[in-house]
Amino acid sequence: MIYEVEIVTQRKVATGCYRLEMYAPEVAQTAQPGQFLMLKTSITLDPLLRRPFSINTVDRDRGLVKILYRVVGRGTALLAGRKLGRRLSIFGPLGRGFTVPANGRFLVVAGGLGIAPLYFLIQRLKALGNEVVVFYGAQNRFKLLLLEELAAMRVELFTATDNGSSGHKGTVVDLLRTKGIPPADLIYAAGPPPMLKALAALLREAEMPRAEFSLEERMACGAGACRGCAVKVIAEEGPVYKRVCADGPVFLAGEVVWE
Amino acid sequence: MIYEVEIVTQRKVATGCYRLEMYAPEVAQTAQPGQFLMLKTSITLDPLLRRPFSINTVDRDRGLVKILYRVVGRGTALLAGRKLGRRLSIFGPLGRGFTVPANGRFLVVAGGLGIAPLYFLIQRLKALGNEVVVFYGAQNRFKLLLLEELAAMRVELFTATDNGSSGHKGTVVDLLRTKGIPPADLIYAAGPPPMLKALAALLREAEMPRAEFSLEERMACGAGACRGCAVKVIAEEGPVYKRVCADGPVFLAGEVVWE
Amino acid sequence: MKPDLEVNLAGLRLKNPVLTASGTFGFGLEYARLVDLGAIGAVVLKSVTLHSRQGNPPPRVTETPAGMLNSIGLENPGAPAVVSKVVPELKRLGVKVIASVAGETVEEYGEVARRFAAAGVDAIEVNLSCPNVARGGLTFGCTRGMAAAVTAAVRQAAGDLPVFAKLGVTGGNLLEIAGAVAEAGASGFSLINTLPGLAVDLRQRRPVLGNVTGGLSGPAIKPVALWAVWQVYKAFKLPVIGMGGIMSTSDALEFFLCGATAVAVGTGNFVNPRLTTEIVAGLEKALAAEHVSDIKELIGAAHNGK
Amino acid sequence: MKPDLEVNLAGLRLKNPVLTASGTFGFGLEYARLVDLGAIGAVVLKSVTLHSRQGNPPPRVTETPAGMLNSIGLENPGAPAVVSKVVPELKRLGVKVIASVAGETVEEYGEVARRFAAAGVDAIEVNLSCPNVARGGLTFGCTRGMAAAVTAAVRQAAGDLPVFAKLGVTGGNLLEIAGAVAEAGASGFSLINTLPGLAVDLRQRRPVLGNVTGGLSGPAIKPVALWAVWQVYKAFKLPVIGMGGIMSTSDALEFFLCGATAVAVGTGNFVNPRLTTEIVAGLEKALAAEHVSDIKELIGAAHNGK
Ligand SMILES: Cc1cc2nc3c(=O)[nH]c(=O)nc-3n(C[C@H](O)[C@H](O)[C@H](O)COP(=O)(O)OP(=O)(O)OC[C@H]3O[C@@H](n4cnc5c(N)ncnc54)[C@H](O)[C@@H]3O)c2cc1C
Ligand SMILES: Cc1cc2nc3c(=O)[nH]c(=O)nc-3n(C[C@H](O)[C@H](O)[C@H](O)COP(=O)(O)OP(=O)(O)OC[C@H]3O[C@@H](n4cnc5c(N)ncnc54)[C@H](O)[C@@H]3O)c2cc1C
Ligand SMILES: Cc1cc2nc3c(=O)[nH]c(=O)nc-3n(C[C@H](O)[C@H](O)[C@H](O)COP(=O)(O)O)c2cc1C
Ligand SMILES: Cc1cc2nc3c(=O)[nH]c(=O)nc-3n(C[C@H](O)[C@H](O)[C@H](O)COP(=O)(O)O)c2cc1C
Ligand code: FES
Ligand code: FES
Repeated sequence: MIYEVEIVTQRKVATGCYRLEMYAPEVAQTAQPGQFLMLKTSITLDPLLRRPFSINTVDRDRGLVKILYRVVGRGTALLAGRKLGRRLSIFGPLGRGFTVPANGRFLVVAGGLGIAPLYFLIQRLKALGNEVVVFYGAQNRFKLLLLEELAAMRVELFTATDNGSSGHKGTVVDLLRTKGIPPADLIYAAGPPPMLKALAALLREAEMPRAEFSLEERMACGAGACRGCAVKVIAEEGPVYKRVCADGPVFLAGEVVWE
Repeated sequence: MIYEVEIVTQRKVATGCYRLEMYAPEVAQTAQPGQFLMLKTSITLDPLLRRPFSINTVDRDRGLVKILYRVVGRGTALLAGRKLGRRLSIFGPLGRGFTVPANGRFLVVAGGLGIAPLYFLIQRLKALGNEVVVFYGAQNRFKLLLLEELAAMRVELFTATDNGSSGHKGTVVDLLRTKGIPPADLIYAAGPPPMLKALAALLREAEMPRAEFSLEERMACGAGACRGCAVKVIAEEGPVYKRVCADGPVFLAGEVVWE
Repeated sequence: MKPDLEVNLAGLRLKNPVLTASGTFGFGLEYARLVDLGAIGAVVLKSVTLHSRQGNPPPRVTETPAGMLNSIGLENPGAPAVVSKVVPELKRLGVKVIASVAGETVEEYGEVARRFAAAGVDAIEVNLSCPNVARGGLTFGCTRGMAAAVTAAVRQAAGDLPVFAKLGVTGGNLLEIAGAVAEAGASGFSLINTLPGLAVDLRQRRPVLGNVTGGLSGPAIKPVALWAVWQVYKAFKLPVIGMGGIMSTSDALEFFLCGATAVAVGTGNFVNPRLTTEIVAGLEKALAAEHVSDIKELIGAAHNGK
Repeated sequence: MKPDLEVNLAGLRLKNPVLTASGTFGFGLEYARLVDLGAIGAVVLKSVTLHSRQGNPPPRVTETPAGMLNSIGLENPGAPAVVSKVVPELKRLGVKVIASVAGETVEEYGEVARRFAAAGVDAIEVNLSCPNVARGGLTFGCTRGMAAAVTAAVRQAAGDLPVFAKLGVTGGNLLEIAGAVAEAGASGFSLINTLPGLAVDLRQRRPVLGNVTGGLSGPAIKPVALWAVWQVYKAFKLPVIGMGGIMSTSDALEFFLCGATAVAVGTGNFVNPRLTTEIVAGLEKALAAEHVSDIKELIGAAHNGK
């Protein structure tokens, strides 16, 4: 679960966004869509804690694992400056990922970097021969990542951008509301909290079936021990705090208490 | 006094020892032998404080400044890993350096990395056409640095190593004691505290003339403000603490209270 | 020859002096797949109250320079659940268990300690940093009187078990409080709990943590922890479990030299879940390299002549 | 339009709210060649006692994770020298001067304050972290009684000048001590002084500092400092000078949001001697960017609704 791995490639995929590939055969072997890694971004005591990143895709045969990330603070800035061949300490795969049914029709809703875990999911769903519709929103067209890769997988793709530079002008939830939610056996989503909250509201209105959302919360251990990554969900006994890292990061949209 | 400079070259000169050259024309212009720089070794908050390094030599015409250092902890380790072309924040030149008389006969006693500031001094003394005798001790012959450069300056050089792999077997102070202290108008020394202490004792015994020693002490500000770098010296009013960074780092051997 | 790492913590014999710090290793079982629990000197459980507690609203953790803040808020399933589900499982795995007891009243502390003692744990740690509801949120560790009352109640409930009073360094005078709990029957001290702290979300112009304030841990506080261990070791004859910012074998050695009989790894577990067992191995290596045959030679060794 | 950075610190009007922290900027003159002293809100002098003091044996400073320890030991040339040589020179340069007074007895504090007041400084800061010789080294800031006595003595000696009580967070209860000094006449608070700490030299198996223990400062303690400012701002109506680990404009803003009316840069000066003036410029830029016309709008703003 804890490995010192080598950075194989690191590519800038948009302003401030990078895709980093590492050689981590054990992780590549066992990782499931929706799971994540805790990465150490520094060799000094500052930044101190590991940072969580979704597994963006794996190449089992070649033992490769990719993450897709945006520079938002010191840890990600240090990561972006890491040289190829340098060693990186990773901990994972962690968490409970998405359900991947053998067959069905699926809707995937991605907002911004939410595409990171969903891309891996889409790959798996398509590999099983399923029909996948993807709604994907971002600030502008330059921030819509992995479009070529998605096209190559022949998913049905609808995009939305805040400034209308690609697809619908507005949020991805607006787009869904406008176009109507396509029929699906299961809905998946990942993205910034306001988007997930709005999507959950829309799905509730539409009385749509099960939806699996990947959530984010600040983490310390990533292993279910510290109880730092609390999210409020409705359980049988009422609202309780669950751990994003160990009980999630994937939760049912309907069980999350949006605050 | 505070500059963001570029690393021009960085060479490993022995196991764990590096010579780093930076483009810092203002420093190159004004620096005097015995002065030092405070360098920031990290871009994060750990390590936090600047580290002091003697100015090893300057090239006024090309605006270059060199330091010679040994990796002993985290700061120096990070420095050794710095890539060429990277920016480095330096503060200096700081402190009061050695006296550089226009003419005379001089004895220079270096122990280990003590050669760093003394090399610059020897250059200046030789440039003025003076006669300079150098006694230089280190653990073993691989740790005797800048030997070729010293030879090129045609100084009279006597070496000592702990294991006898070059020159006298023993410390440089033993060597001086054995060979006898050559006649000199002024003696200079830099090196580890035990060596300086032993040398001071020898000079006292020998009733030798003025000697200038470069001292080291842990520093915070390097600018005379924090009073962190205290060294006890005998003043008219009795023993007082002086600041290595601002009152030194060069002190008269006779005034230092060796504890 | 392998150096001897065995220590005696007020009667509790440990095969090595490396523990987990309360709240940073869950109930141990969370790490069972990843860490050889049997190789750790003892597992100190997360603090437990009598009834289950939900804890504080998120965000509950945030990073600070060389440290972190947490405001978990004593989330735990309550003593009955831990006593029936966790303790037997740990014992089955051959793990030495130190229960950390918490409460809102003196009586609650005593009751929780009684249940853990009955369940057969190996020692009790008293988390004195809980707010006293009767005193409007002032923590029990803040005054001599409250600290002594809680310690005495736990001491009585714990039977023959060693009782370690866990102290912070704010709120009151460390040596005064330590003296009071020693008199009240503490077998030793756990030093230090987190420091109070706050982080600001500049963009939103409000505190980062849902609970506004939290506890500061990690390397940032190591100098304060070493100071506390030094002071308490010098003033009292009782054993100390030292903690605060231990990230390496060297850090652990610093605590022993200052007077700790054992050390606990807290925040370090988050960065490296195997840090405890790596420190055990690291101590063996470091002692062998320095020809120290017994870790006990190092305990308090930095006090020589001071 | 340029944002308004002027603040009123208990009657002391400053053109900007960025000060130097006592002991980290010498007597200002050490930095005169390097820093535009006139651009700093006010220079807080190194703590001064009545008679000159030699300070502690070296080593006096050492680095810790994201922080540093110092045990300078109040080395200073004594009040008469500072009053005659330093204060007039700073006034000549147009610098606002806050004198930091220290002493071993209540009377000494009063006498030092009297001399500085007579010399025409702009305000007095009372360094309550000095050991009380009459109480065997317990610092004056440890108990309500001693803290109040010192503050009252300085208050009386200072005439009309604002008096800021500088507190630490260990040794006693922060809010209790703050309440006591407020009652004794403090015009405001300086928060926080260093935390107690110790570092170990593993190789030599002894404390690094010649004085064994020292004071912890720098980014490591920032969360604790923000907590202290938050608590004291909430509990009292008096202005607070906030400090502890300020290394950037963002750090300074965090202190304003928690309730500081002014901030002081300490350890940060060592890393970047021009940090104070850079923060002044940085505040202007940040406020303009966020359309905040007056820094006073931000003071305590993070408390909204908490
Ligand atoms: C399960 C999980 C999966 C994630 N997957 C990805 C991913 O695939 N790609 C990606 O770019 N990012 C992902 N994130 C977010 C990523 O972890 C943060 O962006 C990263 O930790 C920021 O580190 P930093 O040091 O650069 O920023 P910091 O300096 O620590 O903080 C900068 C800002 O980032 C935000 N932030 C910090 N930590 C977190 C956190 N744990 N969760 C959410 N926001 C945070 C805060 O608002 C803060 O203001 C994921 C987070 C979680 C919990
Ligand atoms: C005026 C002056 C000039 C110097 N010139 C040189 C030079 O030209 N070349 C060179 O290699 N070194 C020089 N030094 C020593 C150099 O500053 C230290 O080696 C460096 O600061 C260590 O940083 P670090 O982070 O690697 O080690 P740290 O991790 O900080 O400490 C490692 C060990 O180094 C020692 N150390 C730390 N700081 C100092 C210090 N300020 N002075 C002495 N010992 C220290 C301590 O014993 C410590 O155990 C000089 C020091 C001074 C005061
Ligand atoms: C997330 C977290 C939770 C903690 N929970 C508890 C607790 O429940 N009881 C307790 O006594 N201490 C608790 N602590 C304090 C630690 O046990 C330890 O005293 C402190 O973190 C200092 O050690 P460290 O710097 O190695 O983390 C907690 C610390 C952290 C970081
Ligand atoms: C080297 C040094 C010397 C100090 N001397 C004093 C002093 O004489 N009087 C005082 O009140 N505080 C003194 N302090 C404490 C600082 O004024 C400040 O309160 C503390 O360092 C926290 O701020 P910082 O983290 O920005 O350094 C000193 C701090 C340092 C680092
Ligand atoms: S991050 Fe520790 S429990 Fe989730
Ligand atoms: S290092 Fe601050 S006075 Fe010398």
